[in-house]
Amino acid sequence: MSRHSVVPLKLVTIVTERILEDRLLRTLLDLGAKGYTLTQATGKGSRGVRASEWEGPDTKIEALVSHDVAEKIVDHVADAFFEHYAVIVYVQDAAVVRGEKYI
Amino acid sequence: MSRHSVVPLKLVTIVTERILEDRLLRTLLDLGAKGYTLTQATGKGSRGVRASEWEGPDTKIEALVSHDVAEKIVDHVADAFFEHYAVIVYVQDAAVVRGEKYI
Amino acid sequence: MSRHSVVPLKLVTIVTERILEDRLLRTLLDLGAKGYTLTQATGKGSRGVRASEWEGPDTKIEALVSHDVAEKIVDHVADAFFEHYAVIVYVQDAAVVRGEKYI
Amino acid sequence: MKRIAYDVRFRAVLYTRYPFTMDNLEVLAANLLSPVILAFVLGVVASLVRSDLKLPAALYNGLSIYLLLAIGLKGGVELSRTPLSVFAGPAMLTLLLGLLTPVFAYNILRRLGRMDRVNSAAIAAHYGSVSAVTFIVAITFGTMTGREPEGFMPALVAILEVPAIVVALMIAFMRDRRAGSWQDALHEVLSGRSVVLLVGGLLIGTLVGPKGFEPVAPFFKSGFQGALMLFLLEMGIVAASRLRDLREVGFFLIAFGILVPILHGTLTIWLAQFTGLTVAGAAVLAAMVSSASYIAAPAAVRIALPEANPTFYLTGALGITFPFNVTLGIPLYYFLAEWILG
Amino acid sequence: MKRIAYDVRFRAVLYTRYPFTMDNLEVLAANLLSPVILAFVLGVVASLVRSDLKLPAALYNGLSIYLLLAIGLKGGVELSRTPLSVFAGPAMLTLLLGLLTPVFAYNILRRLGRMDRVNSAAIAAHYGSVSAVTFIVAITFGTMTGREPEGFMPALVAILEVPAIVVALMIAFMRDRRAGSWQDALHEVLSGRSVVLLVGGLLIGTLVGPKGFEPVAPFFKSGFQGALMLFLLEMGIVAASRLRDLREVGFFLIAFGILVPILHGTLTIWLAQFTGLTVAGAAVLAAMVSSASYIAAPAAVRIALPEANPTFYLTGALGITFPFNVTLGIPLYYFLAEWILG
Amino acid sequence: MKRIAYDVRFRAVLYTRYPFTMDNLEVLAANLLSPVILAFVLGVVASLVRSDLKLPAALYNGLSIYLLLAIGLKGGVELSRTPLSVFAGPAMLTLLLGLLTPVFAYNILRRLGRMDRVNSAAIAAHYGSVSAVTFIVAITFGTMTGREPEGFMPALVAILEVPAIVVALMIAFMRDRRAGSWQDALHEVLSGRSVVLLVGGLLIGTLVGPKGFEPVAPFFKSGFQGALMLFLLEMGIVAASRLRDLREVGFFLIAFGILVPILHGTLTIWLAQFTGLTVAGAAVLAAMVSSASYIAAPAAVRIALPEANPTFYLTGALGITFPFNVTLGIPLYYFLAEWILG
Ligand SMILES: Nc1ncnc2c1ncn2[C@@H]1O[C@H](COP(=O)(O)O)[C@@H](O)[C@H]1O
Ligand SMILES: Nc1ncnc2c1ncn2[C@@H]1O[C@H](COP(=O)(O)O)[C@@H](O)[C@H]1O
Ligand SMILES: Nc1ncnc2c1ncn2[C@@H]1O[C@H](COP(=O)(O)O)[C@@H](O)[C@H]1O
Ligand code: NA
Ligand code: NA
Ligand code: NA
Repeated sequence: MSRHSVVPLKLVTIVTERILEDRLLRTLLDLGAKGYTLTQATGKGSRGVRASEWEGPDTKIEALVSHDVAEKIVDHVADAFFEHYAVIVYVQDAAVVRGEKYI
Repeated sequence: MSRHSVVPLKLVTIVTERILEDRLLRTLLDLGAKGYTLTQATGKGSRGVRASEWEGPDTKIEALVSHDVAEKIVDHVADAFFEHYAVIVYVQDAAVVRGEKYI
Repeated sequence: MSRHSVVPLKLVTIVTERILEDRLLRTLLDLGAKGYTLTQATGKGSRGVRASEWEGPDTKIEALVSHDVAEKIVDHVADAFFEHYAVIVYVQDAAVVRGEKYI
Repeated sequence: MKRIAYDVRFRAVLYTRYPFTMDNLEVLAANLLSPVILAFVLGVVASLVRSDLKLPAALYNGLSIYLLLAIGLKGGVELSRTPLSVFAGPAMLTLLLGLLTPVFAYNILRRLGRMDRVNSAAIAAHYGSVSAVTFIVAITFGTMTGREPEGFMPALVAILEVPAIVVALMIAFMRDRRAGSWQDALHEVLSGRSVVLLVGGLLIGTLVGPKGFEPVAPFFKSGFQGALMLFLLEMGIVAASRLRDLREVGFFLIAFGILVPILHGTLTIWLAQFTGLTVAGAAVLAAMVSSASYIAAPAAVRIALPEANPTFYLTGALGITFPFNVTLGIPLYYFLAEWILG
Repeated sequence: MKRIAYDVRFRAVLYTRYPFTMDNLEVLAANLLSPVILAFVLGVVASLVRSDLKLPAALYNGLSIYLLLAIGLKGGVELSRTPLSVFAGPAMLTLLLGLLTPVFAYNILRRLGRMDRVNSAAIAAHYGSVSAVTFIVAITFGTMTGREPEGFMPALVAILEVPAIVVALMIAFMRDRRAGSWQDALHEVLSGRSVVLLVGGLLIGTLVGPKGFEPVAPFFKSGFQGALMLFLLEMGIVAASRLRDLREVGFFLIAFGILVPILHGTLTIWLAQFTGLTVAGAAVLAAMVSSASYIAAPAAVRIALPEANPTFYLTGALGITFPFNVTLGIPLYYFLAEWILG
Repeated sequence: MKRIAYDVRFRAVLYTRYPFTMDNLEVLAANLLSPVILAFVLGVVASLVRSDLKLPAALYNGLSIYLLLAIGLKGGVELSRTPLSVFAGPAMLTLLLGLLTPVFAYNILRRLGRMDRVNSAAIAAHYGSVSAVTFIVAITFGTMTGREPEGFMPALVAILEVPAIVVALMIAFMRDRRAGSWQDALHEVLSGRSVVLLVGGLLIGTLVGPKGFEPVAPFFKSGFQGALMLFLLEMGIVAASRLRDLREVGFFLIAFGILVPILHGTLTIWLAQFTGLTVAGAAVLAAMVSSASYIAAPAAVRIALPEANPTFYLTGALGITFPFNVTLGIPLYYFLAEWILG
């Protein structure tokens, strides 16, 4: 859509307990993400309290990745964390400028 | 797209004055949202100042909901807050893992 | 999708060093954006350190704009900042309520 | 210049009776050259040169909690040793002024300013209520010039804060059906952090008394002035950003933001003579009554009267009246109190 | 009422031997009417009236860093002048209790409470470890009533914090293969900020000694009580939000959260007589042992035992045991210590 | 070990004249064992064991505002009673060094280090400017060992901060057309919070003088060392994260980060003898001149010279020179000053 190369990628968003942050980020890079953006968040979901209330608020992790990596991340997070932790994962489309960097 | 069930949902985002936060969140749950994620934000729009400058920055509310609930939320926010408050609402598509939880 | 007018717009997201914030925001308005939303973020990308570590964390800028303005923003950011600064830009679709305000 | 503060304590008592002499100007200078006011000025300047200086929101918030709790506590401790007979008069005067001043302000805005009802009521709520920081600066100025006001003054802040907001909102709601919610607004102001901290601090201070207060006194007393200085630094930055809206609010509101405080202040001092308040007590009460709220009132008004324009009430309270009061207003009220009651 | 704290110092020593007299109730009132406890109550009330009062997370966090570092430093300074022979007994007793109390707690939960293994172990980790704030309130209460505990007590907090968590997790891991990660949890607790600040503070305090501590003493000493007051204000707000979960946790856990601390506290005091601890030292150690961790333990348990329900352990530690201890528990431990050791 | 600080005050004066004796090592130990330096070490250790300990950004930011304003204020108060004749010499020397040291640093980097122009200029801007925290630690070390430097030293920090950045950027801009913006960078450094707070504090302090400063003195004076300790805790955490980049920057930059400070420091002390500075004043000025900026300079350089690699200048300033100066450098400058000027 512009003079610059724009690549269609997937934006994977994970909102979860702060306590999982370090582990999740390491895994993300292992699975092929080239970077990520973190924001502090709070929220309400199906679970009640969590330890992270004391660890500070939730964390929101966003990573622009290829379709394949997105799939791997989704599968990993679902397998490793869905059962016991407060976590939500969703995937959106995004047109990324200079996107080849992130594949 | 993955081994896990992925459900197409709507991501409704509302950015508004902090002072409306409590009321909006209560309404969201009433209208059928199963959860939400909050982030602190600041911003600039068509209005000038607002009281929330003293109440801390704006708030950004994101909720993954079904198409129908999204519609209800949009209508409610537009009716109740558009006239007098600084508020912006938009809706995006999102593929949500284990998405049936949020319908 | 609702009783209220919903306009399809582009959501341009820029994540970059805090030190560029002022300049970027001024440019955004110059290029035709009618508003923006800011959130504090941190992250990891291809670059190592940055001065902004001392200027506080990164900044995430989101602007709902028309297709044309989105293109202009993307081009400007790519030209002015890609070479030397830590910056990522992507564009998504969004259905904006009362969206004619932002065109 | 730096020697001015030096013998102010002595001169203040002696000379304020002779207005417009060199010495009265020195008392004024003593206020303008206090660290607290200069920090405010530094904040304004920093904002004007577009500095990145800015107190983190969390710190600013934390300082406001500290300041409000501290004045509540100190007021409570004093209240615990004040006979009711001494406190009753000032308390009733304060309540009366909290009920009257919003009515005055509303009518001035409607009749002289030809402003619409909603905005008039919104502004009246602010000018009837009280700014805790103006109160603190007034206390500080008294202490600095050797005139200690009554210890129970913080209790009067708590009394003054709420009624005016209720009265002003009632005026607005009596006239039309409103978009905003009356109950939500009342809850907002009663459960707002400034009321909770002031009233909570007063209760705690009263319960623990001077002895019980001792272990926490260093924290709440010796750090107070310095914390106030940091707070005013940020207030300066915020007020300067309000100054940019001055054009928008128009000449009438600017005049209103200076003259109505003087009116309210003078009225207060005149009535104070029937309550047994000291000169300093009357001056501080005048500063309180003349001040405009910018924490409790905006939050309540935003909810109850959403169609009122925040630019008007915030710019008035914060961009005009607050700077006027802390620089010129407070010395003026002391001077008037000295003159009428001295 | 405000005169109660007045002569408590004198009476406390004299009268605690005669339980249930008017004077013992006054000692209790002295605790309940201290600014620090009243701040906690104010926080609870603010939360119940749905006030927007809330310490910014950054400030709360900063205060916890300040408090932990301060008690570490003061403990280290004292340790630097304590002969090993004096410290050895209390230190070994503390270690022993850190190993035993989680086993007690686990068995009570399993056998009497018929709770599943994972949740029993999770709760046991909390009740075996220690709450630094309860410790500080216990010290404060002693000082306030004229009974100074040993200066090296903070070193005991550091000793008590970790072992119970390890023991409780070991119990859980011995029985099944777990989802959580044992190593991650151990790293979490050892490198967690409370251990790093306490142990780091102790080391720094020991290294610099009383002389070296002097320049930073005003910051860490005279501000301490006031900072604690602000901290407890927020603790009250958080604890109140836990209270809402009381229905969910059931009657057994409520009883557990009150009786097990009394049990652990009494045991501590009884054993303390063999270690040379003073009355105040024994009472403070009892408060520590009876308290439940809500910073280090939840973090470790969340990682190692993710399937345990946080509602149980957080509500127990924070909604039941903490409020019980800081209001009634601590005076009780002082009374028991006076009775058994006095 | 803990007794070392004990009689340091006396010995420092007596023994520094005899280098490499046991007693000089004790003076060094007195620095290394001060709470402030140990807090830095604790931060480094916490980071190395991957602790979650971390000052909230808001608090860290708030502390930096507090520290900068405090040194500005104290400097201003002192300046208000310093005759110009006493201040002129040191002020001119400081300005001279601010203009010369970036030129030295640039040429060393270009000629000996064979570094490209942009990176050389970027690093030179940092090493020509000043680190306020190094300055404070140097003052503290002097006070601790009984050698009070001149009160007006903070005014010299303000003088030293800006010129070097301007000179270094000028060198870079004179040679090529640049991507960055010269005006934006100049505005950034002049309106940056460290300059605004230092200069603003100096002006306020000069205007209010010692009397006017009194009410805020407890806040800015007695809390200072403790606040510095918390700040250095976080500095340790940040510096440790820089250490991980040491491999990347190469051996030359490591040597540069230690030897150039020694060079600049020695030059300063040698020149100081012509200005009437005391031993302690010369040592503190040497610490300032030898230090590398990590707040004002990085912000300006990032804007003006975006193609310079931040890893080089941040790792140099923060990972090498800062730790070197606060541990070994400062005692060395005191020793040299004693030797040359004593
Ligand atoms: N429907 C939703 N929309 C947006 N965010 C949600 C939603 N449900 C849960 N979340 C977020 O995901 C976190 C964990 O959710 P849960 O696992 O359901 O407790 C919550 O704290 C929210 O921040
Ligand atoms: N075009 C836009 N893009 C993104 N956010 C916006 C835009 N316009 C307004 N906002 C956000 O919505 C809030 C309210 O906008 P308004 O009601 O136009 O004052 C602003 O403070 C911004 O955070
Ligand atoms: N793949 C990615 N996904 C999401 N955010 C990214 C990604 N890569 C970089 N970022 C963000 O963009 C910033 C600058 O990236 P870079 O220019 O690659 O250093 C980082 O600090 C991240 O916040
Ligand atoms: Na008023
Ligand atoms: Na315990
Ligand atoms: Na330098």
